[in-house]
Amino acid sequence: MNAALELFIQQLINGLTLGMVYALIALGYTMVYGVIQLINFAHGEVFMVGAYLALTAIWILAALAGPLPFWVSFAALLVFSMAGSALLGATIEKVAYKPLRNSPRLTALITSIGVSFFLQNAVMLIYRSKEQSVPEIIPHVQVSLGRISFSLIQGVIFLTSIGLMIFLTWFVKNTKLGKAMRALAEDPEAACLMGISVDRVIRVTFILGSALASVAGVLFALYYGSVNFHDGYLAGLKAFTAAVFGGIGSIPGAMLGGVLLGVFEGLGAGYISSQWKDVFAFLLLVAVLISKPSGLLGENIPEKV
Amino acid sequence: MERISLKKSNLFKVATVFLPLALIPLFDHNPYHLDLFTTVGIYALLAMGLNVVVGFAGLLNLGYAAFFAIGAYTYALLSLHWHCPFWLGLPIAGLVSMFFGFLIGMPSIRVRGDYLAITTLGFGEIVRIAFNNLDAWTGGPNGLLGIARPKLWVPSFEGGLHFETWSFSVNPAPYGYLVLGLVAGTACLLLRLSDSKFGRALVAIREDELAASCMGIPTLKVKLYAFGVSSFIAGIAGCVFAAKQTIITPDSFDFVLSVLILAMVVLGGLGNLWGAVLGAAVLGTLPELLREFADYRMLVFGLIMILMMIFRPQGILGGQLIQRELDVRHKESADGAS
Amino acid sequence: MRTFKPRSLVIFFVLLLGAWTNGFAKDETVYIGLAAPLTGDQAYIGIGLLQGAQMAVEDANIKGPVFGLSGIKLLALDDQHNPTQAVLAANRLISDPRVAGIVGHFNSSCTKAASAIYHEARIAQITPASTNPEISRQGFDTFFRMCATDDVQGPTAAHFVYDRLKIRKIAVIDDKTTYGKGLADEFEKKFKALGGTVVSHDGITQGEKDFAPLLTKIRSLEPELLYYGGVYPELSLLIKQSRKLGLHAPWMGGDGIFDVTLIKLATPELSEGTFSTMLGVDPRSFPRARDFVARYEARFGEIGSFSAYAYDTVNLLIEAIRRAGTSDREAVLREVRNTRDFQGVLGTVNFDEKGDAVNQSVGIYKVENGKFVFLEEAKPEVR
Amino acid sequence: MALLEVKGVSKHFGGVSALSRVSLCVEEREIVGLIGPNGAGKTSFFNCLTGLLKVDEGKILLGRDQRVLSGMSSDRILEAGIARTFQNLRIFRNMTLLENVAIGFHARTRSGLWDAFVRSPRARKEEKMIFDQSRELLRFMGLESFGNEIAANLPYGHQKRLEIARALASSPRLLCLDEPVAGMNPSEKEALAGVIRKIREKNIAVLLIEHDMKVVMPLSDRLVVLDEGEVIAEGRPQDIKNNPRVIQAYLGEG
Repeated sequence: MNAALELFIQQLINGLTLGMVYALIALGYTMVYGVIQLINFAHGEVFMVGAYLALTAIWILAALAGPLPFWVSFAALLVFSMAGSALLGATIEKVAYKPLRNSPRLTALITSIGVSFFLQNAVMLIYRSKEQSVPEIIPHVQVSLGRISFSLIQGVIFLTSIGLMIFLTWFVKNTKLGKAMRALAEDPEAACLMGISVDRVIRVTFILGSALASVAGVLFALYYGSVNFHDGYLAGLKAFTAAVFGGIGSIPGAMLGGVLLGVFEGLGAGYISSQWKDVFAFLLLVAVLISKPSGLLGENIPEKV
Repeated sequence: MERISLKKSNLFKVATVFLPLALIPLFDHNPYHLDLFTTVGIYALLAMGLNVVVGFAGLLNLGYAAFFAIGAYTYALLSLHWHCPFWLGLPIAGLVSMFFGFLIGMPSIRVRGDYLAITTLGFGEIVRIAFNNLDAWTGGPNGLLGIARPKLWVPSFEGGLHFETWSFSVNPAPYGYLVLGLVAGTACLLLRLSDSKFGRALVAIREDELAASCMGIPTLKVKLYAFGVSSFIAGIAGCVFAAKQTIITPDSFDFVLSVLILAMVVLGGLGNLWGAVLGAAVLGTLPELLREFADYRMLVFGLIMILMMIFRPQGILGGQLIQRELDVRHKESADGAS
Repeated sequence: MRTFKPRSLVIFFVLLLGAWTNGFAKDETVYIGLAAPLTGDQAYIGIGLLQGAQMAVEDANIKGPVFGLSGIKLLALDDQHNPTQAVLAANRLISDPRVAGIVGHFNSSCTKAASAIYHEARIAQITPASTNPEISRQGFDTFFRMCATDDVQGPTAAHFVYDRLKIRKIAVIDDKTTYGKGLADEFEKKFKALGGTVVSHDGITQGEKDFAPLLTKIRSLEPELLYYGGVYPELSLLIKQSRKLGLHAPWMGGDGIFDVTLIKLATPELSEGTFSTMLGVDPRSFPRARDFVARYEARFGEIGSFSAYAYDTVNLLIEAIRRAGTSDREAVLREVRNTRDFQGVLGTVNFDEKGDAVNQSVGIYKVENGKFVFLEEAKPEVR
Repeated sequence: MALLEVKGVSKHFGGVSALSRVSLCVEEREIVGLIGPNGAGKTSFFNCLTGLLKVDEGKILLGRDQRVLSGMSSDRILEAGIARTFQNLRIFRNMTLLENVAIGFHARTRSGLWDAFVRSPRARKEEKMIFDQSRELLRFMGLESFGNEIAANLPYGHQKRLEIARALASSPRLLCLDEPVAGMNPSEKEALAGVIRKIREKNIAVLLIEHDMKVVMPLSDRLVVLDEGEVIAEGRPQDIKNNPRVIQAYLGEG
């Protein structure tokens, strides 16, 4: 394979890996926005907390159990981090958002910004702000074909993201709770009249969204090998861009939006210039929003007259 | 109270609020307090400007720091390359920022609700990164240095009337007066705007854009005007900021600043001009008041924003619109639930 | 207007009044103002600086009062590495009459923004770590600098790569900050002047994590060495990701990456062979510094890369205050200016007319099995 | 010459054709009733007429100079002289009644943004005129005592009247009322019918969508019957009452 093609494929893989992480966070955004139309700025922070929980789990594992096969410790990480983040998500919803259920959307948005500030600095104070290194749980095994390399951790990221997306699509379509979430997204008053406990469904949405974000956090920590309390900000912003780009409210949309944004950024950085990388991402977002506001897969809800 | 009488009192209200503030620089020469006073003044300008778009028209602009930056960089470049005096640079910075306000406003206002927030957020980031990367003009991350301070022509009478130039220096007192004047002037103009048919049109758009359009309001044009006025004010604030700091770097105009100004508008009371000013005062001084617990500052700042929204959503002063909206909602939920 | 519940407003005014009148009790102690990033993502550097400064003040108080009965105290303020906050902090420091001198700021953009204020207030300002050369070109007689400037550190590194390592083809990356970009530009300018070729010069955003696309592009250009202007968190990621992508050219950076955490983050195996220039000499390898490092680490744990610098800067200022015999700012300023051969833990310090440190030596280090090993000291050629 | 001429207007959403070749005209000072079973396309016709829906085929002409309205934006159509109310009541809930009505004057006043800032004499004069005439209109609709009340706090019947007052504020040549008396008790309906007659005396033509035959029959000079997007009958109320196609349309295939 000639060098140019190898380069392109490698850039594609780089973009896809990044895109998958964005997609996982975007799934959380889309679900929360779909159900209660709230731009949850704190979601990026929940992702960051997930990464830190994974780091804590690794320390605990190292202290308690001796060396374990990698997939056992990986599973333990996931469970620990998802549980922690789910609990955090539920607490945020109960403390900060539930009292604002029927106040104007802007006040809920300000609260989410407050929560994001709070979490960021809380983690900094607990874990001290130094960049923390994350020991490598998933062994660094690499498959390479010519100059193209594809590591095990990238494979794990792909599998986990696609798997979770399929699970979520199934969950929303066939389970009672999933249907209730979709009903709430369509018409909250009607859903309420049909006996759906709005608060419970919203709480579950937050729990699910936070758990997904924590999975992204775990994979992010393992892939890059270091965490910083500031990670949530930029990743959260990009993930939200992906969610809107794919069509906010639509689960496959979040996946597609995340992947495309990752690839677009990867190629942009690789071929044009990495310092303008973020500008490409935002220009893409603005272009989509203006030409097709409902995003690629979102449904356009015309205003009833 | 009768509608007509209220209008005459705009000038009166502005005077009663801002005149006593003019006394502060006279009694308190502590440069730190005056610098804080000026910084809060600049925040007040920004909060009032953003209030036009967010408070009146309900258009959520999350990229407001970009216009603040455009104003600052415009004056910096004017002053560095063409030695343009501050008093000429001020309106030009406002106009350039207004131009970009229209440019960015044009596509954004066609977009609905939350998407407008994201479009403006995107533009805000693009402008900041552009300033950081275009090293040739903006000095990139090093920013622009040595921006001229405002000068005044002070008439002096020894040996016949002639004017010497007296330049602002590091002492923040003159900036305090400059900012106070701008804030008072802007407050007066915005109060007049909100009493005019444009103020009402903006509020109608916020209430029900479709009905407003059927009632003869050219909604896109009016929203664009709101964007224009709002970014003009940010341009002015940016120009003053550049003249005070004499050095500007892109990292002073990031997303956190846009969010901070938005929080001021909402905390003070949406759609309420005085709320915006008070929000600026509260959130401007809070980080300084909390300076003692240095590490915990931003933590407490976030906590206050959360608690404020739960216990006082209509903001400290209670924006009329939000206040009415909340009363209506409580009444409805009371009827519904009973 | 609707009546609003006065309760929330009353609380706010009480707070405001508290700040307004926290009057300055008249006491003898002389204060040294310190400004650095104490919160936010660079808090770890700021706190390292603060702890170094605290030790200097404690040592001075043990030695005896500075003059008359007055002891020394530190007034540390946080500027969150943001120029607007830096100006606010600077104004606060000069507004306190007991502050005799300023040690600060850390980031070049903050030091630059605050330098005008200190100049106006005629108070001595000594920065332990801002390396951007433009600050001392403003012609402020109140500005002094303990560390080498980028226009010294950059070219020194370029000479080392070109002459000692005989490398001709390199790639340059910087983190688009005042420090990072300043250093990378100086390095590139000198390296090209020497006849070397720079295949690419790219910028990354601080706080970013994924550099795979950029590194893949650079890999295709096959540089023999990669120079990075910036701080160690990003470099640790760059090192790991470049090795994974099969890009094995060595990395080189400036004082911003000279931190043992870099090796911990990037893992010793991958960071093997990374070069770094460091301002002055490594505290560990300098006899006088060894006991300071021991005392510091006994008390605060791992030494920060700039703690020793803060320690020296504060000591220099304290000695100037002792010589001045008063806390009057103009007198202290005069004494700081005629500092001769100050014996700090990091070597002797003299200031030139612009306030920059004279013949600040630049040490060249290399990572060998998990540690920064001192290679040689490069005397910067007189510019 | 007809005040309003609608020629062969069609509108389809995907396969469904809401309106197919609808033609009708309204004369000066005439009250025309637009009736038909639910889903006949009455409100869609209103939305096409007032620019909320783009017309797929056909033209809408207004006045002697036959200005083409189809394709104009809804605010320009209002400026041309067609004002409307809505089937499900779209008043500005958090504004006072006076402010609601004042919005109607927006197109009729010339002062610009600059006038507002400078508070030019023109702006002051227009503001005074707006509020005087708004009070006048509120009195006309019997709401004068609620001037500074928040619109949301008003009972449903008053809100309906407010919407009409707001439409009248732009001194239209044609007023389109979308089920003005829906949800009202008989005495309120009777009172509103009286007001509509008085509106006609201010030589404003009225195009009226209404289901309540007891109201629309006596009120309308002429009736147009729509069914499944087509005009199936037109004429004076008494002819329409026993027109077989109309009865069949209402009673269903049977």
